[in-house]
Amino acid sequence: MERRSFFKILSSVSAGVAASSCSNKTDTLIPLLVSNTEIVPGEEQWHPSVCSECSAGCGVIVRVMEGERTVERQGHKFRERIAAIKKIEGNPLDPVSGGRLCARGQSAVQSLYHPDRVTAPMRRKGTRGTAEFVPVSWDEAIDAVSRSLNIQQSADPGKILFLTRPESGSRSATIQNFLSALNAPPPLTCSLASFAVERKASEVVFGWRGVPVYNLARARYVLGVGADFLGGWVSPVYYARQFGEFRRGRPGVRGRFIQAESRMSLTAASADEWLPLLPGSEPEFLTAVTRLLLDARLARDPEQLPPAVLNSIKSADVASLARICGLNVNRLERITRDLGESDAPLVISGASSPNTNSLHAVAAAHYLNALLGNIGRPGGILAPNQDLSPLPLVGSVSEKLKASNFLLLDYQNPVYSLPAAAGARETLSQLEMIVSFSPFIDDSSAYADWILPDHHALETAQAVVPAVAPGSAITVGLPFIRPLYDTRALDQTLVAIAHKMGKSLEPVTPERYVKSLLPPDQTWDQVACRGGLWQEAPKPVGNEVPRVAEAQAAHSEIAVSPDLARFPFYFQPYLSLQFHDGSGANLPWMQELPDPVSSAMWNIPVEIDPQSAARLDIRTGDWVRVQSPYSSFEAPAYVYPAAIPGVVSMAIGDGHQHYGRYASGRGANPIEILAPVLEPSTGTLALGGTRVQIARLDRAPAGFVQFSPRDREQGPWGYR
Amino acid sequence: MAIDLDRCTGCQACVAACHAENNLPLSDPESAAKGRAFHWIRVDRYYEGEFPSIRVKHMPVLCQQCDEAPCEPVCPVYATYRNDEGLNVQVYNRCVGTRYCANNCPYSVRFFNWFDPVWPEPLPLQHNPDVSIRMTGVMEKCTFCIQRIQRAERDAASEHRQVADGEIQPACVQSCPAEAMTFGDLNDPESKVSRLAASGRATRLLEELGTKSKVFYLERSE
Amino acid sequence: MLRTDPWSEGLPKRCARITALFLLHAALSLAAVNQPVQFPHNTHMKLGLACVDCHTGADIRAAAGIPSVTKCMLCHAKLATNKPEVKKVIQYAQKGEEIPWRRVYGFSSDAHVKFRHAPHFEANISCATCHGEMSQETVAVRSIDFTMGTCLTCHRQRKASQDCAACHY
Amino acid sequence: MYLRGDFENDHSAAHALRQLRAVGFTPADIDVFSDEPIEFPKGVLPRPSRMSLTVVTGAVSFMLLAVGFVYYTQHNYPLVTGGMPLFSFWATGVIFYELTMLGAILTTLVCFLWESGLLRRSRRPVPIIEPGIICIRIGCLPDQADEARRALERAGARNIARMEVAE
Amino acid sequence: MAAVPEVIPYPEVRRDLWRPLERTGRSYSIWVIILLAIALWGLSCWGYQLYRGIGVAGIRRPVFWGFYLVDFVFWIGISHAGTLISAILRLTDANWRKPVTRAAEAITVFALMIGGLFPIIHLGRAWVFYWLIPYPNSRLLWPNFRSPLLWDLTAITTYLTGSTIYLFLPLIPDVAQLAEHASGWRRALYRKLSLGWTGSDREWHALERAMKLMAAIILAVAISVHTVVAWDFSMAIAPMWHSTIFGPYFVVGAIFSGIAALLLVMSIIRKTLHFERYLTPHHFNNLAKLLLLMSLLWLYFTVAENLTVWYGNEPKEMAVFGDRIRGHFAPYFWIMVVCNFVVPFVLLGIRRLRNIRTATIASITVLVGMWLERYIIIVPTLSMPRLAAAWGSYSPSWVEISITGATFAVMALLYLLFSKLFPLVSVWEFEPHPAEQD
Repeated sequence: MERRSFFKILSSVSAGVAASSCSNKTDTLIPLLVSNTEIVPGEEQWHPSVCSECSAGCGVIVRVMEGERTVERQGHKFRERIAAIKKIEGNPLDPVSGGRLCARGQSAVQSLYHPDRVTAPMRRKGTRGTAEFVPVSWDEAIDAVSRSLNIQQSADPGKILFLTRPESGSRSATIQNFLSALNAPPPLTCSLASFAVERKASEVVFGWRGVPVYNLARARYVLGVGADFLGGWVSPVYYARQFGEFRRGRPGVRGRFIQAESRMSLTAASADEWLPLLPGSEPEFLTAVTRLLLDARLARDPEQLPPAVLNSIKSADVASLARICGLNVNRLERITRDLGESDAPLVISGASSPNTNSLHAVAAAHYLNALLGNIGRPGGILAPNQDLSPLPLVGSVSEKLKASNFLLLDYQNPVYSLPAAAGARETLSQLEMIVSFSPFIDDSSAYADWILPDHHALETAQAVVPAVAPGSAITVGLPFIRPLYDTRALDQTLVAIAHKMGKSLEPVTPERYVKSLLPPDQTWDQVACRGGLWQEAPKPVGNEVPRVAEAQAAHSEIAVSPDLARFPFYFQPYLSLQFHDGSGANLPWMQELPDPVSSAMWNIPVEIDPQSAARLDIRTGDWVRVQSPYSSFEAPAYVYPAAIPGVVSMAIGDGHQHYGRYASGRGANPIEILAPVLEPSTGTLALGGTRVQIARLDRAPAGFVQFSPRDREQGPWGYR
Repeated sequence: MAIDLDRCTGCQACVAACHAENNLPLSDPESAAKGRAFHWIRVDRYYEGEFPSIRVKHMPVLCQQCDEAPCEPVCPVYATYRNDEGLNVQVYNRCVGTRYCANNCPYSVRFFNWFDPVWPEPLPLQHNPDVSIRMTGVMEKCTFCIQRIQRAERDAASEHRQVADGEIQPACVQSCPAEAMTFGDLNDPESKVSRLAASGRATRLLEELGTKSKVFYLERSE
Repeated sequence: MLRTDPWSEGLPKRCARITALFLLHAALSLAAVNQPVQFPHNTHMKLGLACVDCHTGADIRAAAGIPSVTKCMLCHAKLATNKPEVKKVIQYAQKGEEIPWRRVYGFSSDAHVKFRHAPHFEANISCATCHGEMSQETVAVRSIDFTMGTCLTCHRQRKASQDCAACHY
Repeated sequence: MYLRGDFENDHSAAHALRQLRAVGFTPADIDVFSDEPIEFPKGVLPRPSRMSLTVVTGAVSFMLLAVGFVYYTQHNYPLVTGGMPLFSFWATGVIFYELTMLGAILTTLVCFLWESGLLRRSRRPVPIIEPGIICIRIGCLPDQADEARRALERAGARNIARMEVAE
Repeated sequence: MAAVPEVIPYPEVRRDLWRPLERTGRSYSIWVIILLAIALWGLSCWGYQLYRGIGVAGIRRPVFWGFYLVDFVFWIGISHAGTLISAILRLTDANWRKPVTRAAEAITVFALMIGGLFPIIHLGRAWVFYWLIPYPNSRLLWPNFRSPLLWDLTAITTYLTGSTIYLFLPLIPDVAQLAEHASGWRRALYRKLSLGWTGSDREWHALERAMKLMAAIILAVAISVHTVVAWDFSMAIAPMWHSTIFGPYFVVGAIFSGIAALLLVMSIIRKTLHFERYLTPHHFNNLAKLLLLMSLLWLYFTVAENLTVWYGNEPKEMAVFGDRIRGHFAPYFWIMVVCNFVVPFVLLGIRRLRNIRTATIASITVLVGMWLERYIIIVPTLSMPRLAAAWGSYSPSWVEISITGATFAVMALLYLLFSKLFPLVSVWEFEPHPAEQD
């Protein structure tokens, strides 16, 4: 069903719902004074907005009803009735979410009402990193920040570094305008969820900007390689919806799905067959499959490929490639045959944990798709939602950090998302000035001199371009509740700073952002009421397949710590659905959501295969030390029956020093011990590729909680 | 309700949706370690076979709303019973907390309030006013989002019409990205859920116990 | 988090709550005296006003609602402005504040009751059934004690649902 | 008036009782007091009892009451049970059984109190007896007293005395 | 077999048996104070639990029932000591019972009081326990008579009523005698309790008849009570609970633990109150033989229960079975077997070893074993429900342990107080009957 009814009760575009100002002592009940003009007790309103928990940009609708909060006014505690957000659901009109929403998106309401939000602008009190701040007034904060920014700008604007989220939309447009007004370099991102490799590959191979769209729903045989698209990859809600369609959405047709991945991810778990690839062997695997496809004469359009690529594939030796992947050639042959013979084959490839050769892998998958003739076709790869404004760049953040003087942090946490070896902590404590816009004091904001807290996404106006959408899409969210605290939207803050510095800066409002793209038959009000501007994908054009270009040959060397004897395990941190790049860790719902793999709650374990665990005398719940050549951490172990022997994985999320009461000091940060090695073409941190050693600690097996400790359906006493 | 295990990806969107809708108490590491975390719907995961031919089975389990529910007759005070619509109702204010029902639930989907739940300010702003905040000492469980059912029925009644198939969606069903869950009236043979339940793929969890549960699992067959 | 202050909950609180229930009747009639404005219901009803004119939610919504001070000012901007009680209302309106009325009716949270006015209104149950004959009273006092017996008796008589889940969920 | 005769063992007491019965005293006139229960041969001092029958009656009536009560309560608030029977005989069988037994127990207690005479506080005099002594008390009209006294003597009573009604 | 007991003159019997009532030693006061302290500690633990919520106990999902229910079943089991044994012996006219019955019946009443408390202690909202009682209320809501918990309630109520009466009736003559000899408040108390007992033959007749009837009734009730307690479990469809054998199994276990408790109490009484002449090796010998018999019966039922499960090989039951026999609960299980079977069998089965001391040792191990048996029955099943994903573990909290410990103290305390008020061996029944000695 569609939530048609929400049209009736949509917010008017401009008016937020005002909060009532009735007041009384806490100990007496307050009558429901708010009436027709305001929020009605027991009555719900639904307002469209956009989810900002990840860059997928799902359109959401938000349920608003009356709520009660305690405020202090003139020394007295009052209970105040305000319009409060009760629930977030997907916007049924939005082509990305289609009315659905992932666990993380639904928890956004907890970050809004998080008890540890920054409630007012703050100035650093203690030394950097201690997270001691004193609240100040906005005027004071903006004065001070703009003064020192002015000094920096006139000295060397190139040393201003703005770190922001890897998303494009009105907000990032404002940031870019701000930086260009300052003659500062464009913003960077250090998020682990930037998917720069996928973007780069599609740019190199197809000349597209953005992550290509896989039309899973209409494919019949899908080979996934390295992309955990049902888990923490690009747009989980969109692909989960597509997956449902793919499986059982078409009468009589059930899509068949093979996943080749170095970890049994959520995606691999949903596959009909999982090919356990050795980490970093995705290019080899794809080359082997391509070669077999060519050999079986199942390639539909070999001429598509650049000759150099074709030649290199033809010269590949399947047997040795298969050995590198750790797979059986017969199995590869069978899968290749099925893939080639299918009506609508599709290869979905990505780098859930990027390796140094990931670009090569994704490009190889694009070539394979080209051979299968599904570029731009239904059930194939579709052109991406073209980025309407440039995304923040990715690349060697740690070096740029070192080279800069003035750092502005917009929900970015370099201390957390860079390896310890990259020295972010040291750099941050030496920087001249750090300003954070984050509404939470996270590991990096703890180093900030000033915190100018941003509104929560649900309190602010923004237009977001979803990372993946069929056709062109902009999702719009407008505020409909009063900000809970004395916070300010980032664009207002930036404009205020710019004005103080004597620069003219106009914020890019969602209205401005959308208006230039409005088709003649739609108005801004319509867009605002619907929650976005969505247009059908341009029809795939017959034979006009995009140019397939040759990717630079990327090297296949993945082991960056070659001391195999000392560091026998391959370590691969991954983006989980709950914590994503680690930013979900402060939400109690996410912490208590059992991990899909280990069922762990409140503490992320290290996944280790049963064989190695037996060898090292490790049992589930034991604490282990994971040691890389650079650093080490301690975490509980989970003996994962589906882990590839010798491959140790861990979800990113825990290990924050500062991130609110639910995340601070909890668990370990797997990124910390990584080698500071980047994927060469994009500068993305290579999550995979670090080797580690593991040892059991003689600590009491406490602190590891599983919701369902048992992972086999049968008891251990099956038969006698 | 019908749950298509072939569509289910185990993403647990349903779990979060349930928490948001039904004011489930927050756990903390200590209480979670004591087995006192609340998940009215949970995604059971089982591994089958050994590496490399290992498979994962994800199975959302919520109150099965049995027609012949083992939890009902054992309650000494009628705090749980089956109403006319076939829902297993838990009446919080009648419950005295014997926890017998929870022992007798073969699906282990009943949860007990060991303490009064506490949320730090301002998290209570998120509470759904349509759903009670349960106090200490009472049992609770999935209600199939009875507040949504009642709302839809009231809306339909005031508009003098029948509730349409698919109009009522519990929070978990509403949130499921893969649309693995279908909710509807099993008494209506034309409803989508009835058709799914009648399809060959449908089984019920622990059917051998004869609980006549009303959640049908569509097998993940090829 | 869940680790609560042990002294803030528990039996004494509950005992207090039960005691409070017993004292509710008396306390609430006292509350009437404590209302910030001595609103005379009878005077207004004599003027021909109906309940739902001010309590606008009673017929269509869950909550009957208490009118905002702006609603009072619709009339009292001009009418009877010299009366002392009306002056109070005007003062509130001028300050832009709502009148902090004290609650007269309601259920304790332990009762887990989800009461909606609208279905009762649709069933042609007069307001006086539960709220007393307000045309005879001035300041609202709790004239009828709501126990489950009260609700059930009426539900039985009118053959309304006796399903627990009709009200408790 | 009442007479008492003390005996040292139950043989002589039984003898005395036979003598008394022979001269026309009925068991209702006679009471035997002792520190411990004494068994007399059959027919010496018959004490007919309807205790067993009463207890059975009490038990049955309690069961009926229980059935009625359960039936009444379950129909008194006809809870919505979605098709389950409101009143289930077998499932409540244990209740009936227990209440039947409770009935039996209570009737036994009542019967005991009744038959033992503890409920009917009489104003008859109670002899104070030494340990091991069996005392026979005869309620008789003044003109029968001599006959009774003789009967007691014949049986070898250690001590025969007249007892006064306590005020 | 036993030698003909000496015939003790009646005044001496009275003096001996009444002595504890008259003289209070120092150790008695010390014990009362210690036990009272433990009991008060338990009470304050319960208060704390009411105050904070039942969560202070260690119970958790899926083990929703823990120590409290174990204690409940255990104490109800102990309560069978008395009544059942004395009823059986009374019905079979076993004369050696006479010095034993009072002690046994007192155990019954106190153990029942304690056992009956546990379902209330374990309630999530103990302050509304009266909702289980059918009383007319404004809502006209009645309890659900189909629930085994309500069966429990009626059964325990009946049993408590019955066993109190059963204890009280034969106490009347003793009390009447005491009333003559006591003074002060004791006299008033005994007067009241004696109901005006005169010692007439009508009273004796009525008493004897009533006792015969009561013995029969109480026997039926006692068996039903523990059957119903067993049905609390076997009515549930949890693996290894849903068993037809549970009724008799629990009854046997109850009698077993009851005899053990009786033996223990008797040997303590014998030692501390110097009742050597009244509680003779003869009594201990007989009871020990009974204990041995029950041990064998218990073994039979245990084997029957487990063998069928093992042979049936139903996976959900095998999980519980395996964990009991070989897994996490195996230590408890095997300790239980040793305590309940091996020790009594060796100590009591070998005639040369059978004496008061060994009988006492065996009864202690049996009590431990039977407590473990209840634990083994309740906890493994709950921690391994049908869906493996919900499996969990259980460990008691200090609150549960405190309350459990306190109930033992309460039992001892009640017994101490009882021994101060009433003779622990029935005086009128103990009169020497040389003709009837066996």
